[in-house]
Amino acid sequence: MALDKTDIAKRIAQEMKDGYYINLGIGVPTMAANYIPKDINVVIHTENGLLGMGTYPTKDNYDADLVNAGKQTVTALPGASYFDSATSFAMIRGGHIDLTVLGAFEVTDIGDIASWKIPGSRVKGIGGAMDLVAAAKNIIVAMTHTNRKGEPKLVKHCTLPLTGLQCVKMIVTDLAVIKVTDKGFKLLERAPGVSVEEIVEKTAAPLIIEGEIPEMKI
Amino acid sequence: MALDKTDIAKRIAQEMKDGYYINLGIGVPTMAANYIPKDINVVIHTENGLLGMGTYPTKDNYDADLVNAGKQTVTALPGASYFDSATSFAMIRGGHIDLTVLGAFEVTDIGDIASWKIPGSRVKGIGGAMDLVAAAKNIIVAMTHTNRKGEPKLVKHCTLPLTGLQCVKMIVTDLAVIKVTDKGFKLLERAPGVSVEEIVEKTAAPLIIEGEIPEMKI
Amino acid sequence: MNKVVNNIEEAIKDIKDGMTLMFGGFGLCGLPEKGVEALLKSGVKDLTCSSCTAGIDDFGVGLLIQNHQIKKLIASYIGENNDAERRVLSGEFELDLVPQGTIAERARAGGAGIPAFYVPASYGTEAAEGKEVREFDGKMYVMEKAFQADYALVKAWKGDTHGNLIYKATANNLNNPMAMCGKITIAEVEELVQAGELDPHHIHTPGIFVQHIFQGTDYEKRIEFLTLQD
Amino acid sequence: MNKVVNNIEEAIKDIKDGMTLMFGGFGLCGLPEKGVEALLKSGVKDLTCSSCTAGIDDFGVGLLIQNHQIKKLIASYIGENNDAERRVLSGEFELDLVPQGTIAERARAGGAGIPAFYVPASYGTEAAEGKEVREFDGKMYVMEKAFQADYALVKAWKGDTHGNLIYKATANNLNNPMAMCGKITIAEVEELVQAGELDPHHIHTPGIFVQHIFQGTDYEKRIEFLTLQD
Repeated sequence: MALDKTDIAKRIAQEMKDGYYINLGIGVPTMAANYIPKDINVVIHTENGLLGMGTYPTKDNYDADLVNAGKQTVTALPGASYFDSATSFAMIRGGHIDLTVLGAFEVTDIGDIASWKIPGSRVKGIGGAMDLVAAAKNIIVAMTHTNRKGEPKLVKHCTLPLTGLQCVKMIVTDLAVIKVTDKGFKLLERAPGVSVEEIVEKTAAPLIIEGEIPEMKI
Repeated sequence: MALDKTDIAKRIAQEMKDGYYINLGIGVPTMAANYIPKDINVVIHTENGLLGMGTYPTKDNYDADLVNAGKQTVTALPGASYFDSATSFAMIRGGHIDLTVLGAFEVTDIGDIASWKIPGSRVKGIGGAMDLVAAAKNIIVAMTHTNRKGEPKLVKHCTLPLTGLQCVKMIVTDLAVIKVTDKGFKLLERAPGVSVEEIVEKTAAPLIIEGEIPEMKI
Repeated sequence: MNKVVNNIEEAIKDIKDGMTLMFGGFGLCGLPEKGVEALLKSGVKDLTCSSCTAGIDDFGVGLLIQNHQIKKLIASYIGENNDAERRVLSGEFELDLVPQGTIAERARAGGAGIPAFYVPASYGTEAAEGKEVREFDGKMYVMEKAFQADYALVKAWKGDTHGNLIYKATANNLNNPMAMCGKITIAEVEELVQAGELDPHHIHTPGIFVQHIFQGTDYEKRIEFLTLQD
Repeated sequence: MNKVVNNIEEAIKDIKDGMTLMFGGFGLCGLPEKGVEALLKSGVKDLTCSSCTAGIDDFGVGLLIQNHQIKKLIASYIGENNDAERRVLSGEFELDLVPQGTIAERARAGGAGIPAFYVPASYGTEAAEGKEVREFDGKMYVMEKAFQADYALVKAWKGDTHGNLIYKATANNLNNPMAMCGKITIAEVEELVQAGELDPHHIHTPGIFVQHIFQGTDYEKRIEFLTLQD
């Protein structure tokens, strides 16, 4: 059965390691903060100017001056620091973020990503995505395996405007965990009950499949 | 009579205007801080990371962590701020300093300055001088009119390694106040009792002399 | 060294049609509310502006678009403002989309006397079209130029009569970089104190970057997404 | 997220011959004293170092020169160190003199993922020899490249277990920019506290730039020129 958003977030959280500085994009990536393994310490970076992002506030302690990159009210944890956007993006471009998780429309088997614009559709903008994909050491994409029309989002070439080139290292979808290797997409795990055949069928680029493909443990 | 160092410092202080941010080089320029006109407010910038430098401390309140660009102990005035060197030189390069005063070995009549190196002599270094002369709006040089050998320091071409090009706006020496104009050096004032002829003789570049040259008022 | 003006109207009186204005704030967080309000009333037009976002339909920098005062906006994201989106699609104003970190760095560079610099962000994308690219150590970069701004409008939590500013939490964002790059920077603060009342170690924007400062009142500080724990 | 090491020896144990090291401090102000001491004892050599100055003859980064551990020093000024001056004239080590602001910006750029940038400083001087120059808006600039450092050694007033740092007065200077550019940054602090004890508004160097931190003892904090009021 395909994973729901919560399960994708849970699977992503498994990629977090002790001591990591992590930037989580809007949506499912942000949800992963709820499932950080209990035995590790990580620091969540939000690019508008905070290291050490905590949970959402309660109705008694929210503050209009304390928001995340999605403009949601948040809190700060002990050990947090605030800084301006120039310093915040210095952290990103300078390679100080260990893990970045973001959504995407399309990802290619060399790690190109399209995530910010659908021509003829809405004009939203770039935000911090181009900075993040250009410089983070480890970029994981969280997305559905196919779009609303059922078309594959893991492709050979992006048809949509690019966000960055050769940067995505791993993709976690509702159907599979796929690594971007020197030789292309490599299937690592499949969603519980989802067949390798279904994943192959819904992926528009060759998939390296070696041995038995285990089910994800959520 | 030629001015002494104190008088040069006093004359320089007359160039300070209300609201100015001022950077004073080591030596005579720093002494000018003692003669800031009483009716104006200025802020002294020291490029190692302080806006709002005050007097030297007393023996009871000095602090090894609070020094000026000459590594002398100083104090901070109300309204001061501390910052790192990247921000400090952003202020300089970004043109936020209204007045810079520094010493020099040679100045040309188009405003080139040599102030940091005498080949074959000692190796000291550059410090912040090249940053300051490259970007400050208003650069005044404080120096003796001639060097120890009696040779002119206001020249047509620098013989010593340059600190910056076409940047000096005014020179205050022990003998004269000279402006660097589009047409070259212009004599504005002479030291009390010093003749125009002496100044001309000790200046190795043409001097524009218009009308009566007043004595400096110290 | 008293930079205090009585109100925003006094601070903006020399802003003229066609000028370039920079705004601090990230969406509505840290927005110079009084500045936007006063510019709306002033009717000044043909502005080139830069702001991280266009705010939302009925609050923020986008109101100046709605009021036909902006001819070009340099921003990183306008996704929360449907009105601005319609107007850009209809060609009512020009939108120059730039990565968020690039906006911040271009603002800082403008204030720091650095005319241009290289960043990896946007290389190979349409956001880099028309920009120089160059390789350093085997990686490709895009050359970005510093902002030059006639005015910057920023908002801080506390400020003093010397123009020193302290921001609260994540309300610093683009305020400090934009303050650096304004030829004239107008700071509005929630609390204005005398020089000497702020600890010099705690200053986020040194006063040298600020020309006018005043204490604003009745800040709305609207929240884009009030998100609470379950 | 506990970055605390027991002592400087533990922090520097992986520093090897030939590495590039950056030092915070301006002369002796804000000098990472414990770091210099431990490097002297370690005997690591053929280092390329950057520091604002070389300290004085018998204190500061210059001691590593005296001890033949530095093959190249990138600095802006060595005027207070006669020993270093003699050694550079005799060719014992290579001195690369750079404007002070350029050192700071190259360090920041190294930490900020900006491989190169342009500054007006040093244009037309011998300090710009061999460097690219370029015109922007009618003015000439020099292209400067970012520092890349294996290690940065910095010293702060207060720090916490997450590596957040606060400097006292003018002891920040190059410490923050150098901290940004170290692949591994070692911070020594006068007072080390638990994460949460420092106000997040007051942090000068966010912990993300610091890998190892420890509390030093017996700081000498020597003053180059103790200058008192008459």
